[in-house]
Amino acid sequence: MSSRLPQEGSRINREKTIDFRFNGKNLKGFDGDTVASALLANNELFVARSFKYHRPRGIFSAGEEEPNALMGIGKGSFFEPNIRATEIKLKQNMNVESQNHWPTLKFDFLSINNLFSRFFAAGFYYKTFMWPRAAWKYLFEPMIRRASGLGNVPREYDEERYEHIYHHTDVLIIGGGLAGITAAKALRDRGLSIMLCEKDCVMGGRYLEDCKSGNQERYKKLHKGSMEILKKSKDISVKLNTTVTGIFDHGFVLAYEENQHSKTATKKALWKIRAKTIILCAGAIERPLVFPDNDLPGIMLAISVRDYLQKYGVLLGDRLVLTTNNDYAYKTVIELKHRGIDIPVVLDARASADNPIIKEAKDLGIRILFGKCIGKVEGRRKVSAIGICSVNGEGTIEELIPCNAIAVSGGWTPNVNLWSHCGGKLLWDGECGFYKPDPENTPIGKEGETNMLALGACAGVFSNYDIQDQVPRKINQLASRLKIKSKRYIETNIFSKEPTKRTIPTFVLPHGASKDKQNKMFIDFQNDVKLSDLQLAAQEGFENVEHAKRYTTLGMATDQGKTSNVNGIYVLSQSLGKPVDKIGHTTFRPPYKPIPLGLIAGQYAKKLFKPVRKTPIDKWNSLNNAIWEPVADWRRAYAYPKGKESLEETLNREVLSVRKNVGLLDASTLGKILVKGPDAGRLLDLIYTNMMSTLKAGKCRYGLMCNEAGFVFDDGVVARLNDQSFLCHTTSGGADRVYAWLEEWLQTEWHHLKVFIVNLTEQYSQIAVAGPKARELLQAFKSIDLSAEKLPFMNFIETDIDNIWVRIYRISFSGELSYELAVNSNQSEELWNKLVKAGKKYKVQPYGTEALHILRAEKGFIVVGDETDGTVTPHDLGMEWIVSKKKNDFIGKKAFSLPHLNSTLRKQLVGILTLDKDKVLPDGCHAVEDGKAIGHVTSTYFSPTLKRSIALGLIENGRSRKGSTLEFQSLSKESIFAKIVDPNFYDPEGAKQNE
Amino acid sequence: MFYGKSNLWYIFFELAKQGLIRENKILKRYSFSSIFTEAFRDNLGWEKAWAKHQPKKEYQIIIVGGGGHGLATAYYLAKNYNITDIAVIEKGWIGGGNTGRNTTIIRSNYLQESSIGIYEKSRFLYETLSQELNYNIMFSPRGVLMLCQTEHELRAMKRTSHANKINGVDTKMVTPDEVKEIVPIINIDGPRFPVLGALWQPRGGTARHDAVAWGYARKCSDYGIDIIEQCEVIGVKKKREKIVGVETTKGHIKAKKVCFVAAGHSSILADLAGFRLPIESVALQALVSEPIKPIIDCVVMANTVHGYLSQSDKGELVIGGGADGYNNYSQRGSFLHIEETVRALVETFPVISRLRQLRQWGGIVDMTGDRSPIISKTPVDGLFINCGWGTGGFKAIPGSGWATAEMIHNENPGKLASPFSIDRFLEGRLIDESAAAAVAH
Amino acid sequence: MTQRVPNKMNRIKGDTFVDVYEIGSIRSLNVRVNHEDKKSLNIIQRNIGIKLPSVQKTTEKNKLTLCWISNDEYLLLSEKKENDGLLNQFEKQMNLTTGVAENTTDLRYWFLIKGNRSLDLLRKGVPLDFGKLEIAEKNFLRTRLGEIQINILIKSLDEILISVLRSHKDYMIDWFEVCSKRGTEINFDL
Amino acid sequence: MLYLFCPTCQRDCDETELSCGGQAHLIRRDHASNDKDFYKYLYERKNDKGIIFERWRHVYGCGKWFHTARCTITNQVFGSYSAKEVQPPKSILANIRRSRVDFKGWVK
Repeated sequence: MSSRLPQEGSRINREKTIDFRFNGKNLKGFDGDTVASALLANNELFVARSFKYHRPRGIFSAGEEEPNALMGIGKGSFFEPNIRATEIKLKQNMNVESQNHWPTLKFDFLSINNLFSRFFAAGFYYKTFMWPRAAWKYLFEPMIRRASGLGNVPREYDEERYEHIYHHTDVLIIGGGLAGITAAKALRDRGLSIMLCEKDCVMGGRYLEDCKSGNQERYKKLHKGSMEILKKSKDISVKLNTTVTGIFDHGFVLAYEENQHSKTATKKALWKIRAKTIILCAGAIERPLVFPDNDLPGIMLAISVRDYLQKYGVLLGDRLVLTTNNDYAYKTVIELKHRGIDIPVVLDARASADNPIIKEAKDLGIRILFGKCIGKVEGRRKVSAIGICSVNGEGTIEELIPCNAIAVSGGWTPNVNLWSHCGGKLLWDGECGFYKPDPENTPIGKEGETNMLALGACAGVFSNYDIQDQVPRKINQLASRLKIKSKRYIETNIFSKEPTKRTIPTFVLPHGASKDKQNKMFIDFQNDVKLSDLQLAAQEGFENVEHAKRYTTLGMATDQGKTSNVNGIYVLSQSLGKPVDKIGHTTFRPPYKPIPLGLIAGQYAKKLFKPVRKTPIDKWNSLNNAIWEPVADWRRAYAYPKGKESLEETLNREVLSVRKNVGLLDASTLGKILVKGPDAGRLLDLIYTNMMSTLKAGKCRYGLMCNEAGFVFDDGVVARLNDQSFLCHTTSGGADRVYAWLEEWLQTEWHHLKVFIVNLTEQYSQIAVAGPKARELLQAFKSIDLSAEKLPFMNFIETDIDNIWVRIYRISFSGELSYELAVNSNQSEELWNKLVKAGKKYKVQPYGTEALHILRAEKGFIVVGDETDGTVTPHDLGMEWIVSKKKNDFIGKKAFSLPHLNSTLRKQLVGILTLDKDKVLPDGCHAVEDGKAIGHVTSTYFSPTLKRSIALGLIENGRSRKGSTLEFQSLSKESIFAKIVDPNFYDPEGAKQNE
Repeated sequence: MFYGKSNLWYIFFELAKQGLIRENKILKRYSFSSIFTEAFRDNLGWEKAWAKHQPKKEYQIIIVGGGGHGLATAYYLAKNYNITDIAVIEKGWIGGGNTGRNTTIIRSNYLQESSIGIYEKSRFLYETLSQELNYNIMFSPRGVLMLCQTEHELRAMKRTSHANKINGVDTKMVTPDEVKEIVPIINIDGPRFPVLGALWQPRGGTARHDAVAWGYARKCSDYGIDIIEQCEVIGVKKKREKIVGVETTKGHIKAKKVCFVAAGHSSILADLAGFRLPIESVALQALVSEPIKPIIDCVVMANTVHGYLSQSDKGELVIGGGADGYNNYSQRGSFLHIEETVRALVETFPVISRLRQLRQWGGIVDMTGDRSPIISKTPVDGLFINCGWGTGGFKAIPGSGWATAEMIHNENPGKLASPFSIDRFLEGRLIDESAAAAVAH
Repeated sequence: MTQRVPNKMNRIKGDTFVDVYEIGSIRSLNVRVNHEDKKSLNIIQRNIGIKLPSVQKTTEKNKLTLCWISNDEYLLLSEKKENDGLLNQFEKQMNLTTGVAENTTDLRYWFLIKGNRSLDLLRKGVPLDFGKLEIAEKNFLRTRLGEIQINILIKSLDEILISVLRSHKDYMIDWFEVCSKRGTEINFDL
Repeated sequence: MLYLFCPTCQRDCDETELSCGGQAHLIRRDHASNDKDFYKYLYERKNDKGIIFERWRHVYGCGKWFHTARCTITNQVFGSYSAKEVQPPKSILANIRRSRVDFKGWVK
């Protein structure tokens, strides 16, 4: 019967009661309570079901090491599964649900697993469910998936607000206990920026609650003094409710700030910290002992019993038994005895022990039995009685003691997770029975220097006196190593020297437990890993600790083995008959404590997910009903549907408007790279496959760019502005890539070339005006002479339209008479509107990227990315004319000579006309010749101009197959037959574009 | 009530313990009946899954690398060509490298014909592997969905679906609504990257990665193949460019044929043997969420935003993403890729935003120039190599083992392995799987 | 840098802990020159009359600011219409030498962040160590904010000018609205 | 997350500002070279487990390339040096030998 004391509880504010619901029941707690302490106050001991056998589970600890009390908290879009009840503060009208049971917590159908638990030993699922084969997919797996998985599933989108914050600090202190505070005080006023992260909502850690009732005042005074110092000093900044969850290379540290009561709107923030030196004061976690039936609700770690008593004024039970193998746990029973709680017996596993704290317990009249432990625990869903047996025996019960709570303490495990995340090694301390940081193999920083120092309990130093004595010394050594010259820090040690606490490393009691008892001795409470499971793993040859972990799923639950790893390693060493330090330990991995996936996404979700680049004409496009298409990071207008038009109707209208009248295309996303300098021509000759240095000023030339392996990766028109500078246009997706490509060659290979390049992609916007009436439209503005003589094809002039500076290129991607107008981006919307207004007379219409694709496909022009997929050479595309024979070197030239790039088997670009005019070949369909694929279609459209379907494709030695008919396999049954032709379907001589 | 002395259940339990149920001698067959028998004998009857050996002086074949590919190679050498004088030597613990670190996805919807050959052979072998190895590897053909989120990617996937149809891989294109039906929790409306369709392979899926390694090891040990752990190769013995044996931390072992199957560590072994490989070892990271009830029943891959996701049988979401950009053997990657992948998946599956990351880890993957593997002879006579699987090795374990065994036995690569020789780079005959999706017009 | 009157620009709405103003385009030239070629370096200094800035710093004279982008690239910003004549003249001069001065006014979009928590706002997306900046001279930093490139000109601790590519303008405004919301200040507990 | 020094900007840059360019000091083989050398230049890599020399570009910053010497086991960095260097300078090699006694020097 857990209950609330009338007074007591340093963390709770008794004036403010908080209502919350647990599994439909309306309960009350106080402000400052955690969900766990509030549940205990309302006598809710049995709160969960274990993962595999669905055994009843109770609250076992008071911190992040909690394996059992996982709850579903919140409602609707704020619902979160698998929350540790011991960590989350109570909030008004909070809805708490237990999980992993059906129909209810008390009557869980799947607890029958517990009855047949002998058939479900470790790894049983590897040995069965194999027959019949299909049964795994339709019967066994669905059944297993329903039974497994803990939390329920959030259904709605997440309203929570997450934030990422960068922070740089010289020193990061992890943990605000005695060691952390002393380290901070020792390091201040040395010109170092110091950050201290404490996972709790108050500083101080354990040492305030640990002191004897006598010297409470002195501890409080020391603590108040320290807090003043920290608040006053400018170079220390402290962050509460912030758990450091991961240590990465070069001092990169992740910390998770979760503060339900934070005044700011951000409740959850991920701190990305870069620290030169890290001081680990992460403390230690108490370890349970392994005895029969040790998983019943009502069994709790000794320190947590005391935590709930002193911090929340909550009693686990009024008849409590302690089983321990160390002195530290006696403080719990002494505190309880002071409050008049009945302690029937204390079972100490050691043969004998006599130091002040045990004497104090005896004086209070507590019966202490040495060399004894718990042989059996009675009670179905709650502890009702224990059976005492001797430590070395087989477990026969000597005496039955009725009680309703058991405090258990098997010693302390230093918190070495963060030490091990990034290279730190561990040493097995056989004398105390735990792993502690190895001073020789420390985590290293960028220059290989030791960048982490472990102090206090996480380094195996538990007594306050030793901490107060060692920390200043270690900090001074660190300061001298970091060559920080300043006064040595000394502080008077107010703690009394305690006798060295001998913890005899015992993990499993009774030692000679019979097989039946071993089947009920649990090591990992959440995954139901029993002592017998580990013995089975060792027996079946899974001797490596990593094998044993994976075979038995020990320490793979949401608490990642914080209370079970060391016990598991000891049992494995006993089963294999090897000393414990020969077994080693499994790898510690971030995060130290689970963090929400939404937090990892941070503020870069929803609206801010993946930036969208918008062209200067974006607003006009969205006003005119454009459908968007993501192209690299840009969004481009795919088509401009009108009214109820289907997509085909829109595309046909746009294509015909360009073929008959005139169309406008927003081509601003085209890459524009200025290449200037005396050696500009030489650089372009090395980059493009054709000669660029011979280009005359005022003229343009189409160029193809290959990589060193000889494959086409970009193309575009190069215009020569004057004798010193060229303007190279690239594909939208290729703009930044080509700019980086040129920078790489100039900086790392040809740094002797005198060339300067500037990425002007967004300085200019580019508008294509294409169609038979294009010239009339442009000349409507001003009497600029755009006749064929004045401005021949592939030339450009600079002029102005309604005094907007513009550079007009005669480039045609659509095959029509076409001009591309480059204009400064700030004036491009103004120019576009002028063109639209002036073009009304000529029935001008905007056309999108899909219409452009159809137009250029009709001309047989390639698009890098459709016709080429990174394995296509210029020869494959039938563009031998663009590969210069004269140049002795350019990128890709060597590759063209490789055997495979000249083999006859290569696929070549051809035009494909289906025999049935209206049948459009499906995207990417393959040509098949006696069962083998000999090529595929790269672009396939219905051409409104030619009133038939057209396609381009890459077919094995396609050019020599001109005129023949091939079979194309479509996804449906029947194949489509088509003739191989020359890829240029419309105006092959190019009369229109040269007009 | 069940533990009392006098009731019926206890009598039945005692009778069973007296060995009323027959015990069989040969390698204990794993089956429900054997579990039932052992349940009444406190499971003391199970033998070692694979025997522990110290290395003999000489073997006919040495496989260096005790991961999935190495063990599969040894298994198929024994099964297809009944050669059993083999040693599989592993520097750490078997299945401890990439086999124990991947996101367990199995699919064969590749573009190039040679890739389809080996990955479809693997998927086909996976279908019956549990029965063949008598070890439940939990092959779950739950379906793999490859999302198309740009027009360009949609065209590339359609091309792949056609290539699959011709080469006998059962895949089909599905519309956005069908995608929503298959994965109800998906957000297909973007707005940043609306889902335009997907390539659906119904017989792709997942398997339990550890079980694949242990299953193969158990059968190999049954055939009499020596599996030697904690035995690292520190030298290669050659006589006039012919391999004669390897120097290990457990002494010198002679062999007529040696095959390196060491993934990320292949370059180090090649260096010992005096030649270099066209691969770079980088860290590839993955993470799991806390276990929850079933929310997604198939594997979803989103290449445009670099993230893929499936749910393990225990209920954890298994999430993987892109590899690091720099050489790294530290089995730790940078948080940058975890962030990029999780951000993409939270955008694609908004409900997972409140689930918590339980654990992240990294493996060392060996990336080749064209992202396709290397199963090939080497400049050293009698020395073969199987590496270069990069981020896609798990799905190829059975097929790769089959092809490598064929190559070692015939001393020449067979139909499956021949496209993947090292000289393909020399001739420019790249098998490029990454190209189709890479270039945006 | 002239004291442009903030209220003329429209301020990004919302209850924010800093004031963010949209400035738009600023007349600017991208100058690239071979850093070993003394002749071109002198042309820059003579023509615009400003000493070249040191690494990641800016130098300033009568409404012209020269910002250091890399050892061979500078950004020349001009706030005043009157300087246009000088800029055009400088552009012609540079075209004759081995170097380039290209008008990039339309390339970028500028914002002004005012308020004593300006650096805190940037710390939500920029991985730089702002603690190490000597605030005496004006700093010009080119780095990453989230996934986009950003130029940061720190005029003083509570006045920071930042610019992004013009195509990222809307994204930047969204970012400001999300990250500068009042109540999301970065604070320490002690 | 690496934190590499950019020699041009003279500050440490977070890995997210950089992009890696692979093995350093490859010699470009043009059309006059034989197929084997071209293959070595384009595909064959040392891929050492230990000290490597690699190329980085400060993409989001000054845009300049630079080289670093780094250990691929512990990610310890021994220094950055300019992109123009054809082989690791003496100072970097000395710095490596100071903490790695068994370092065998740079191999082409």
